[in-house]
Amino acid sequence: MAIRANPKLITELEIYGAQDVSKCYHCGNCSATCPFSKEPYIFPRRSMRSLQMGLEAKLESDLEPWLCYYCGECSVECPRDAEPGETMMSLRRWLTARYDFTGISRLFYLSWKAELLAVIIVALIAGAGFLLYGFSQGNITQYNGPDAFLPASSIHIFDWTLAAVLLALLLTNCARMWWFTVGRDTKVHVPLSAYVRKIYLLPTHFFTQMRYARCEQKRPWAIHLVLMLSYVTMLILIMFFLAPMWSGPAVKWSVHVFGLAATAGLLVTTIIFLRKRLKKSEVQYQHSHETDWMFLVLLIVVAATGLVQFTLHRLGLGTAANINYVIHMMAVVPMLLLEVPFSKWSHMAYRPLAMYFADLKAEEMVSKAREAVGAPQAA
Amino acid sequence: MEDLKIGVFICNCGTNIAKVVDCDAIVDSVERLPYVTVARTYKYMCSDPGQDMIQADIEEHGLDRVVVAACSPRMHEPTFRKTLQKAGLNPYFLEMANIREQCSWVHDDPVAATEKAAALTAAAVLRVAHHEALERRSVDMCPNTLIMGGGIAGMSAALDLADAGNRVYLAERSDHLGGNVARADLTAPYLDSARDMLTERVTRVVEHPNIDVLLESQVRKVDGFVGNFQTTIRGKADDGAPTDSVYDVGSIIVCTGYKEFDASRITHYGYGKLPNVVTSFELEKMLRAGRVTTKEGRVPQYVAIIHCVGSRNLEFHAYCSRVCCMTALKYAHEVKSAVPGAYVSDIYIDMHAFGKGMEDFYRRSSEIKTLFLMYEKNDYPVIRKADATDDCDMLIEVNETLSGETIEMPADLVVLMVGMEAREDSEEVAHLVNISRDKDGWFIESHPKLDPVATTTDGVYIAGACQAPKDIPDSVAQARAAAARILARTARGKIEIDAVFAEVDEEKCSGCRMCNELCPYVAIEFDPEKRRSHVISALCKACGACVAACPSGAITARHFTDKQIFSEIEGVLA
Amino acid sequence: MADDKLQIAIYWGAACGGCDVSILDTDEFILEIDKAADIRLWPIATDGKYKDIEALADGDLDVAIMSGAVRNSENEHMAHLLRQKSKVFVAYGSCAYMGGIPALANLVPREEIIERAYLNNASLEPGNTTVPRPRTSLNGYDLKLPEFYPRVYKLDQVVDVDYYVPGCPPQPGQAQAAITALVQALTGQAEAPPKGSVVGAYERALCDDCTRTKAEEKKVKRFYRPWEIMQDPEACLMEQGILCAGSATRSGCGVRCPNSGIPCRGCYGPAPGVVDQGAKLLSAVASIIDSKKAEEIDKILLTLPDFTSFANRYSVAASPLQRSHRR
Amino acid sequence: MTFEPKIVGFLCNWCSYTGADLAGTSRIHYAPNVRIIRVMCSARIDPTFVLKALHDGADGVLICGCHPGDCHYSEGNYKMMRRYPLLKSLLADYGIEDERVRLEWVSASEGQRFADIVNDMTERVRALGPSPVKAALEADLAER
Repeated sequence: MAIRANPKLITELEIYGAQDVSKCYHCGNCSATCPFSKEPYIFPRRSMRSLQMGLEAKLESDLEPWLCYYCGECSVECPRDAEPGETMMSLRRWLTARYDFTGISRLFYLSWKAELLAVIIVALIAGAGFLLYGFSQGNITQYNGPDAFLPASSIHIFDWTLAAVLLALLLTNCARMWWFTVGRDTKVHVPLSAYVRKIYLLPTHFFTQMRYARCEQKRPWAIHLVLMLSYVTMLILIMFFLAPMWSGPAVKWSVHVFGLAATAGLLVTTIIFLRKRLKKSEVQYQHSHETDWMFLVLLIVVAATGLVQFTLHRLGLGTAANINYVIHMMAVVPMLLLEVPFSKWSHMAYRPLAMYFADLKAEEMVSKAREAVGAPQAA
Repeated sequence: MEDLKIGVFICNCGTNIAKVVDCDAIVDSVERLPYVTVARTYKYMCSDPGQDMIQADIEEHGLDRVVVAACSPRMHEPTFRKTLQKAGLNPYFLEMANIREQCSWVHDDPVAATEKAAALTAAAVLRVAHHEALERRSVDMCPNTLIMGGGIAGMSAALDLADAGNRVYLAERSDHLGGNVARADLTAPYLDSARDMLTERVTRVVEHPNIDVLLESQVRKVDGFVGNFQTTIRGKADDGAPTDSVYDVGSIIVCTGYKEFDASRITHYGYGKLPNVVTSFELEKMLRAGRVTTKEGRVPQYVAIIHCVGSRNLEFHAYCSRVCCMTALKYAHEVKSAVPGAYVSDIYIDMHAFGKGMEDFYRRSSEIKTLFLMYEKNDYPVIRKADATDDCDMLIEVNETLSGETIEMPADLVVLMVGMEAREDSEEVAHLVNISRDKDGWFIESHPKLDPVATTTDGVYIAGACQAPKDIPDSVAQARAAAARILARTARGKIEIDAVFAEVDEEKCSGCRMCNELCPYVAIEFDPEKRRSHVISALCKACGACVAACPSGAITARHFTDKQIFSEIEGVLA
Repeated sequence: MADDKLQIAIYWGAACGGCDVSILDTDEFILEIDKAADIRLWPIATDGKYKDIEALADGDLDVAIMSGAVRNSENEHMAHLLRQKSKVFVAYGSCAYMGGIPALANLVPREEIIERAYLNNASLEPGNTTVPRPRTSLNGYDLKLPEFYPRVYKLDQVVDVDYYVPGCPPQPGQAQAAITALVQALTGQAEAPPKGSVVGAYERALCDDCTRTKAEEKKVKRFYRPWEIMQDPEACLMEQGILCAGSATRSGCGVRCPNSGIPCRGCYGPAPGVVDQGAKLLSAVASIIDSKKAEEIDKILLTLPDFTSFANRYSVAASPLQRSHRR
Repeated sequence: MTFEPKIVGFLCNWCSYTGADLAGTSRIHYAPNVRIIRVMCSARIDPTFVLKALHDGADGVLICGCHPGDCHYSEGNYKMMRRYPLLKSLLADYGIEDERVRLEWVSASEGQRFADIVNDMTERVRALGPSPVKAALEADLAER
């Protein structure tokens, strides 16, 4: 059955960042260079091809874009400057939009103005909400205690509520991802037992990003890992240790040492990334999408206001701490609400999932191939 | 036979021959043959010292025949003929034994290779004893030239010849000059206007005092031989009646060009049935008019270009038509500028982007977002009408090689890159001027590498796409090369004719006329008075067809006589 | 026997007798021969025994004229004997010259010929299986027959021949001229032609003397046997698709056959200098086939049955292969 | 010792001889049994040459010309093509095995093809054994 080509897709992908994919003439240097390109996942050439021809259904079911960490080697080797690395990046953006059933993601990728507006609106609503809540039940000068402006217990409830919403959105999109890439694939059927047997891959990839470590350059992996671990640390602290973090003025080193380290990690890595993107020093930082900037800006604002808040709180400046806290939340809420399910942050979930799925599918394909040639099955 | 003195010179060719063939053993074996006076080996017989050695031996021993056992005669026969000439011997008293290409390079058993080399050398010795002294002759050269075909090649050759002061008769079948180039809009890769380029040529040709442009004219008859052709050209008189005129010329350049492949022969493409499947020339017409639309007058959203229509397949033509790939890229550019929002897909087998500026042109075509789809030879894409719900007029099914997927490509306008074909009358033309055609009908050049403008008929040259598919610069280059070849000959005023040709012994000829029709060069003339046939030596190319066919053995092939070949047979079997 | 008379013998080997008749056909010239010569042996016309010849001293005969090919041991014996006894030995007629019609049998093994002639023939009495054998013992008698050789030889494959007179038979006028020339040479009235010469014929092919018109275009899509087509009496037979050996045959016969609407059969042998008449005819016939497609050529050639018997009708023994080499 | 056939090859100058040269320059190895005689065109090959070669002791004769339609002299190869079936029928009547004489088209670019043909023909003729012609004719004249 012939697959319908859509010549227009390439134009759409331009907005996602794939500006140069039409230049590719399929010499295959990119796939040869890529350390991850290995049967049955040969990329980025094949993805470039599908994109050039606009084979939407095929692209939607591809895991390859998630297997790429954008070390940039392929783009360096490309004789036609077709930017395969950036194409894979753009495809990740496009896939993110595809996985998202709400259409919000697509809107953000296609229009930076829409994203900015959404961030501003959510920030303003969050700011207004927290101010309203604070003034209705607390004292602006009080940071801690019974009549605190924004008591930890309430924030905790808010956090958990927000987390639940986010999780629901993210899980729905992940389920869609599974459906697109594994579920509806009629050629490869992954048995349930394999999902269970290989489930360890999820946390492994998530916490170690060990595939990234296989790229020739180790520094990007290290920076990325620090950023990711800092973020996760911070998430755990907020979700489970919000109260001890809050209570002061004495520093609780058992908690705060993590908080400070994570904040430092976030600040340092985001600054590094911002610098790289500004200086366009390496190939992977030469083409920045608006969503990339938004992500970094929100992150740095969150980290910086978090640190300021900690300082103000320890110095006992309650009012300042509360005002800063509202500002902090005006960054946190849009970041969590918009970035995590709809934009760049979602790759935190998609990437380990993709690796997990890819592994499952590959195992199944190899076993099928062995069956076909009558070779003994691997133990 | 008189007492002959034959010298045999066996070349080691460095180690090329000597590492397999025992050259000294050949010396021993040929020394036993009659008339062999000297037999020697040397490291490189073709080198100056090698040739000097042969020359010295000829002079010292009074040799009257020379055998060189070395490489292929196709390689060094001219070299050693000169050596003989330098030593005052007739150059045709040489015979070569090919013991390199036919022995040392193809056999690994030294014993068998040596035995064979000795047999070939013995054959050469026996043969050379029957060689005769032959002399080349010289005849007058008429400086005029007939050019058949007024396309870009014909006009370019005409201008060079006319500028040098020679008269040119430029015969064009149609009523205008310009040929197929006149049908094109822009040219690849610089997107220059074909019209501008052509106008300059046509104006100069028409105004040139040394060029007679004969429009609506056809060459009817060519008699004579190099330097002395009489050509009959049928043109139109003032009242429109056909009229024959005779022109004396010394040289002829055939620039009859090509015709495009008939796209309706490939049923997969539906040309002639689907209204919006057009040929490249039909698109050129639209481009020249500045309006690219479908038959219904709509602006096409999707334009697909299919390469190799009639070229590079088993069914029609195995060869590549050379210009279509870059013309297709040109269309990608032209369509994009005529219809800015259009999506252009280019469905090709291989992208042949050789030559100056072409690879860059290919890159630029990618940059303007042309979608390149690759298909396998002989696996034709199939075009069908799209459904009413589709946003396009047609769908092209392609087994796309680079993705390995079978895809359906939307299209509103499909352009078929029709290949080049030899013209239907190429056989007639070939017959007229006595040149050969290959199996595809293209005229055959004298040597594919070293003599690509001359033909097997001396004085007849070929240029442009009548010889093989060719682009404009190559056609012009070939045309100007042909002009240069003619100028070099007319400058001398005389031409030499090879000494190897067939001869009729009129004492033996019975006038049966069996040979008359056999000659591809019409070199055999029958004298009805004497009732004898004879060979016009200037026309003869020495193929020997008539010699083998003469039932009464009255025709001799100079340098390939029965006796010479019989003795060669005896030699190889001795 | 007068001493001033030439001593001649005329003999036939494997022949039909036509050659002897051709000499008789010189009519009153026979009387001239008689005037000039004593005929010591001429089985067809005069008395004379082998032993008379055997009794002669070597070279006693001025001329021996032998027609016919060598098919058996008797033919060979007589060829040697006549050669030995004669000064000039003449091969007379196509069989002596080239093997002639008898040599067509060279394309068939001896056993097949015997089988066909004596065992498997419609005209045989049923049950008759008599086959000639070189020796037969019967009632105490030892009967001898000449040995039937496996193949036929032309004369000069067996003995040294001085002159050849071609023709099947040689045209009487030519025979007369040849004999006259020989007599004149032997009596010192003229210079003898060089040994090995073909005498009583011309130096060109038959077409030279043929009056039919020859066109430039000779292309045929099929061949015809003479009875298959209404002939144009003026035009070259080959152009009409009728196989005519004239272009590859020495002239001298007076174009008798083509003048009577019969294609030349090639009895005068190849043109001077030609090795094999058959090969030359092959080329000539191939030249006029009007096709460039192998299958069509094969189809056209179907109209040409038994080509070899046409090409080498008189010259199998003279061809390079001489006989069948089937194993 | 295996029988090594002697095969005479008549090759046209423009295609087949050049093709054989190409086999040489390409170092394509093949059987050493064919001895090549160059003629300008396959049309020059008088059937007498073939008969003469067989008479003189050749075990096989290979005739090579340009592919039909590719003749350097327009149509010389067709002339050979027309002679060939007649020659084959003549040879058959003389009892010469079919595989001893062969016509092949070899272009100037077909060095490999030439080598393959030589190898194939050598093997076929080897399988037939020596040609009886020369010995038989010598015996005919000697034995009586």
